[in-house]
Amino acid sequence: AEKLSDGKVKLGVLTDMTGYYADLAGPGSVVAARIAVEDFGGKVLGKPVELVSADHQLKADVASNIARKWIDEGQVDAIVDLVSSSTAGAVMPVAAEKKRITLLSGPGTTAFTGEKCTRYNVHYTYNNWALANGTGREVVKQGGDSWFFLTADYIFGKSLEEDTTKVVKAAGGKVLGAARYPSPGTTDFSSYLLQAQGSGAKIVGLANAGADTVNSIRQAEEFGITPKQSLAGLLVFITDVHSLGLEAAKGMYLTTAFYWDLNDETRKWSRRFFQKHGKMPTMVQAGVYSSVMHYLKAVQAAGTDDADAVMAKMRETPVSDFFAKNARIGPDGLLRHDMYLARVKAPKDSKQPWDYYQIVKTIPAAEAFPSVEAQACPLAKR
Amino acid sequence: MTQALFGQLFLGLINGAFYALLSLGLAVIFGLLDVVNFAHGAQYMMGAFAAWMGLTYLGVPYGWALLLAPLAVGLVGMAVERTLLRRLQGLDPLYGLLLTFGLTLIAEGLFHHAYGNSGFAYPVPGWLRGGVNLGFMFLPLYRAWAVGLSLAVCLACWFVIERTKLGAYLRAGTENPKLLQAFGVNVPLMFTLTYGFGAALAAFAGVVAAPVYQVTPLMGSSVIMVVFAVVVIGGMGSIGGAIVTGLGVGLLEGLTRFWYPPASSVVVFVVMALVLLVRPAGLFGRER
Amino acid sequence: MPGRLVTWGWLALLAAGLAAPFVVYPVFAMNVLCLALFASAFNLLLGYTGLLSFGHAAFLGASAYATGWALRSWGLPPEVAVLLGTALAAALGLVFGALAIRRSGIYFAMITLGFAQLVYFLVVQLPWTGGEDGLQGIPRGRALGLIPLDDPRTAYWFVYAAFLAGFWLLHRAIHSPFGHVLRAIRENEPRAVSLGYDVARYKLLAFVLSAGVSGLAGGLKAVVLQFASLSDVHWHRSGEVVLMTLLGGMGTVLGPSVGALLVVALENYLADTGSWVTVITGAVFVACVVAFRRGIVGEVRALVRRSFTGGKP
Amino acid sequence: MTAPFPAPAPAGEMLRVSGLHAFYGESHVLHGVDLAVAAGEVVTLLGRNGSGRTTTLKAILGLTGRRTGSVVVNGRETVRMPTHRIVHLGVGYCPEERGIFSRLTAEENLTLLPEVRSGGMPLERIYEMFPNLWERRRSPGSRLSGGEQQMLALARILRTGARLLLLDEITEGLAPVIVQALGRAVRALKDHGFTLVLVEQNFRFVAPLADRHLLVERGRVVGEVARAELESRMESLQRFLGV
Amino acid sequence: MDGETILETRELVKAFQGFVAVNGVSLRVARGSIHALIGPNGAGKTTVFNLLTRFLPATRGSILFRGEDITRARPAEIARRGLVRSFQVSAVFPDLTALENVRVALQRGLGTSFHFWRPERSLSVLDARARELLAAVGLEGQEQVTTVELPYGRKRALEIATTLALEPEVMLLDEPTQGMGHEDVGRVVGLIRQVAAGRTVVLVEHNLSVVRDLADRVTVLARGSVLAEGTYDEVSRDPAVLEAYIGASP
Ligand SMILES: Nc1ncnc2c1ncn2[C@@H]1O[C@H](COP(=O)(O)OP(=O)(O)OP(=O)(O)O)[C@@H](O)[C@H]1O
Ligand SMILES: Nc1ncnc2c1ncn2[C@@H]1O[C@H](COP(=O)(O)OP(=O)(O)OP(=O)(O)O)[C@@H](O)[C@H]1O
Ligand SMILES: [Mg+2]
Ligand SMILES: [Mg+2]
Repeated sequence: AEKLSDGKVKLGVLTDMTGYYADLAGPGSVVAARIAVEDFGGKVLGKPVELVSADHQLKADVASNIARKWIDEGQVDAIVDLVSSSTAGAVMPVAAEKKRITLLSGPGTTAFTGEKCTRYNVHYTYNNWALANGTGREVVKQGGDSWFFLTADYIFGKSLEEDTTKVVKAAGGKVLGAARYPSPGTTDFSSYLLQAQGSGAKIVGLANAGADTVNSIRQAEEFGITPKQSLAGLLVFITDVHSLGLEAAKGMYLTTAFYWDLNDETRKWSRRFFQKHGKMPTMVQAGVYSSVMHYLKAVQAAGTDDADAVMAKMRETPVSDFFAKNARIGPDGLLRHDMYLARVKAPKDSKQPWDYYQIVKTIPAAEAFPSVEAQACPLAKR
Repeated sequence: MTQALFGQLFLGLINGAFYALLSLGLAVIFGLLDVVNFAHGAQYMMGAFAAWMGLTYLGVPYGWALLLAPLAVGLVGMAVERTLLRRLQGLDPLYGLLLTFGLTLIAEGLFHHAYGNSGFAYPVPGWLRGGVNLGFMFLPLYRAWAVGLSLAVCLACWFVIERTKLGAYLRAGTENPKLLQAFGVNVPLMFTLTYGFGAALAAFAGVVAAPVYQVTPLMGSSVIMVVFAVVVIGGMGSIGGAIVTGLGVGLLEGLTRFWYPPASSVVVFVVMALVLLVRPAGLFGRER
Repeated sequence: MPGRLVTWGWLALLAAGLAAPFVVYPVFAMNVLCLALFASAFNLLLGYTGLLSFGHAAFLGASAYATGWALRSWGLPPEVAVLLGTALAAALGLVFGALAIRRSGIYFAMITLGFAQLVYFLVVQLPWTGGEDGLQGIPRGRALGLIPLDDPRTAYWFVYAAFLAGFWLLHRAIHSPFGHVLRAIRENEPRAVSLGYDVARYKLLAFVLSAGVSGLAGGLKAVVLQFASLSDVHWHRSGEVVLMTLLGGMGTVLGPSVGALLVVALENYLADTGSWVTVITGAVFVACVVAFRRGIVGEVRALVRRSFTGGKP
Repeated sequence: MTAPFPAPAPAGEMLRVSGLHAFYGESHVLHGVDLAVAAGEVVTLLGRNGSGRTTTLKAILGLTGRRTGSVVVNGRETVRMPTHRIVHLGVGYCPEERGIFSRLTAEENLTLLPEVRSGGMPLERIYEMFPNLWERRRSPGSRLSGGEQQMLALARILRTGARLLLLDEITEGLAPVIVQALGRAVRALKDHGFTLVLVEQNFRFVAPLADRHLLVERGRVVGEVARAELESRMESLQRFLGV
Repeated sequence: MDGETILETRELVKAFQGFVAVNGVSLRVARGSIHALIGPNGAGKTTVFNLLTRFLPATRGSILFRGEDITRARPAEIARRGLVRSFQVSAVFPDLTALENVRVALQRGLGTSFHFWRPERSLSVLDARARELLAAVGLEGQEQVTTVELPYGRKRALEIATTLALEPEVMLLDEPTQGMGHEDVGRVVGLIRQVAAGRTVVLVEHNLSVVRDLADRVTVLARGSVLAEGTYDEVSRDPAVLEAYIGASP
């Protein structure tokens, strides 16, 4: 009569606690997950919900080791966040093999719901396809029709570059080249920026994230690149804008799944988060909250923590909260929800702390994400 | 085309200036103490952090950091020499390498624990903001300053070591420390001071590097590997040799970045292999 | 020491190894075996030839990648894939060794470190290694084309068998005529030369052997963890193997394995504490170098010897 | 067979060594050396190759691996002192292998040594005494001829103001003319009241200079010949030296 | 002089960074003789040995062994041809037992030194010969002692046993009696005389009584050049030698 294996539901937040993405996910993701568990009441089906977290240090092998240990020894039922695509890519197959659920909020690689999809994975917050379409298309439309990429040389960066290249070409622009730098580990972007400058492209597309984005934007300014060429930050988080300052970031287009100042609901939740964490939530952190909530509800509804049953329930039920409205998880594992194209405000337009974005438009879910048919996921074919 | 070449060469020169400064400190320590100071990278990192912490917590400006950070790290270095390195005297020099390796892990781990990995930007001081257009590239003023300052310090060190009384002690000690002590020089103190000085030199490089690269706990270990290769190529023969090889390797990397960017991080090691084939003792080295 | 006691001791160890997966988490046990083999191979150089290689991760890592590739893309059976990785590591050892042997002491250490960095950057850059992502999703395959290794215990015994083979080879090499020459070289190189030994060629063979067995360890590791990653070629790994050897006792047969067990256990235990692992590893390193140069097995051996010879150090 | 020797008045005593043992690593080289030297005295250590004379000088300065016993310099016990402190009690050392620093010029070699006492010889006096060095002052140490190196090694300790000079084989490998010049220099030093301990192979060189000869064998002082007894004991002395 | 020349140097020169340690030394060592090399400290004796066995490359000049030019041969090869040296500071393998020390030298003859797959047992065929050699230098009963624990003089004896194991045609001994007590000196002198039967010995020695007892011929080096050559009696009367080395009687 055991409905819950080993008498509890255990969630693991596996994230980058100290590295380049610690700001945009990291401890904030843990806080978000904890709030979700609290909001749910701390218990599901009358049994306690436990939360563990660990630092994968952005290393794929560390991440897969921790996941293995969590599953084999720690009875973890679902692994949350998995910021950085290389760690997510390492953990997903391990989890799937052992029938555990992964809820991706941090990583962007489109292939996680494409050729790399698994039966037990939900890609929750955003993906590269959405970023490329949101930002890429808009920038080309504004006249930025020749591109050069500055790409973090790992699965996420390459996939973002690839997705954006398609969008730029489809919109009639051209891509003049790319400089790929080792990441994590690069802090001096000057030589890559010089390559970008030498290319003569109008737009330098930043296919990177977190601290890399911040550094490359700063150094582009230092080397006098920015006034002549424009930067397109393909994945920019509110924490990045915060550490860059509006002066450096102003005018930049970006695509996001979440902004704290969208409506009353988002403001209410974000203020709570701010009180606990001291920073406004990024879309990743908001996504972690929403995904944990959705998972726990599904366990409740299914009456078991069996992964197949829970996955079925999660797919069945639409997500409707401050993060997403009426959004559904496809057979490929992708949660399709509305995205927002935003523009960074100039300092003079910012009325209060963290008042950084002006929402240019809402991209409806169907436009924001690839259709199920367009995905190379074998699960979606049936 | 040539624009890009000059640009990359210039960036190479910046890196080269740091390599030169670091391999110089390494050579000084190795010469006198017979220790390959693996912790050199960590000391470089600590210099940068000291500057950043000074600015963030105490408001110490860049100019003072150039002075104070090396001093602080130098003192730590002296304490290390007094308490730990000294016990290894007379043993195989490999133990010195291993000890300093362990110290590197400790330092990196502590800073990583306290500050994470993503690093901090150290703002370019106001009076060095902006830049000049050289035609082939836009040169940030600070980077020009970094090259100039590093080279000036290298030359000053070279001058002190090759041309002054203090340097004479150092050179004599390198040759025969026992005998120098038999002439009444306090060689143990000299060892301590030299190690402290080497560490301070690394820290100085760290302060200069802080606004160029990010201030991160791992900033030292990536550069120290290249510096070791520089040392193998140059051969620890002379102070001048260390400086010249450091700059040369920086330029070479710049050149490679122009022709074939992916090879730029390996070229120094390839050159190392080639040099070993032709001159096992290195370009400026003496057979021991 | 009474020979029979030693034999029984070995048998007990053998049995303990066989039963290990029933007691501890098999992946942990396999990891220990791989690194123990790696450290033992390293010890052939440091402990028995007096050469400190600071770039041994290159051999471990290169073989891990090659094995992984052979398993994943060519679908070779695991034992063939592992042997392929071993061969690659040995070949790499031949090339690097031939160059590095030209210098000794501290320079040798720095040169090997340099070569390891070369390998590291190549792995970062080459298109098929997966860069930062590493080589993921390596299938374990079927040993000898028959036995599937998906079950952790089966996999463990496969690794255990390979470990024993590698360990036996090293043990044999140490006690072979060749091993005697190596010890002579370690203790007094000029004298060995004056006895007519072409020291460089012995060092080179030792280097190749050590690189090869390190490769074996790397290949096994790829099979065990289904993964080859940059950590395997990173210089931290090269330092870690020095630590294992030093901590366990260099120049002792069992020392490196004891060291590996302790270090892996320490890292496993502290894994969740993030950077404290590095700090503690560093502290252990410093303690070993400053106060404890004989290592655990070395100290025990000295203790036993002292009590057998009656107080004479 | 430790030979007794007359103990000079402690007031004027410059150096007293008693029961000195010294080791190089594991080999035990000095087996209890006893000797005393009065201020202003010139004493030689005679013995065959390998008898331990060089080691005695080194052990006085704490340059051997390990040493036990007692060494009193200028009234201060020094066995526990680090080498550089002993030197600052006023000791100058001219090592057997000369110890010229090859990367330093002649003049740098000369001026390298810190002053350990006031009253050192000024540079001009030294150049006056050794005109060759003046000519070669800019050459690196390694380029000097053997004789010039020897002069340099002696000259540089005169600058430091040391009053007790330990000179090891200063005539080694030198042409007779230079040996004669050195002889004059040593005599001048003696007249100036320096205390000298000489280790010499060249008996003809030291015979007229020394007040006393101490005989060293197997790491011990086994006998003594005062200048007055030299004639009468020549025979046995030669036998002792294996000539 | 009887016997043909087995070892010869022609105008050998060795310079260290401008300092000439060996300056035009021409030596001829007759087969079957004991040839002593003496001279003041730093005369270049050890350096000559280093040149002969190519531990150092000669700056100029040539070395002939049995009429063949070995100036460019590698050190190990020279040893294999039968020109073997001992060292000024004792050269043993400290952590090996006395038996193993000798066996390392014998082992080369088996031709299995690269065989890392062969068990240790394959070496035990050498034990008998090793014991014989140890006994010859008076080390019987000490076969299993770890060499560090031997007293200094015994180590020198062990070193000679090891050298003998190579059956060298020419043995180069650098100060074999250095650091020995009286009784050891006597024993080693006897030993050298014994092993010199049928082979050639070149000897550097400061102990003149040993030289007098052993040497058929003596070459005196001073400041890198040959100062005198002849029998012991001849050179010990040579005024130049008295002056430069022995120290003339007044
Ligand atoms: N560094 C050393 N290591 C080991 N033994 C040494 C060392 N230096 C000297 N000895 C030994 O110590 C003994 C005494 O040497 P020392 O140099 O004092 O002799 P000496 O009387 O000065 O003779 P000479 O200078 O004529 O050779 C000798 O047997 C020598 O071999
Ligand atoms: N590697 C070297 N570099 C520079 N000079 C050297 C080197 N080896 C020896 N010398 C010098 O060459 C000269 C001859 O040295 P060598 O050792 O041959 O003397 P030796 O005759 O054997 O003396 P001893 O009787 O003291 O052993 C010495 O002055 C020594 O300092
Ligand atoms: Mg002497
Ligand atoms: Mg000699």
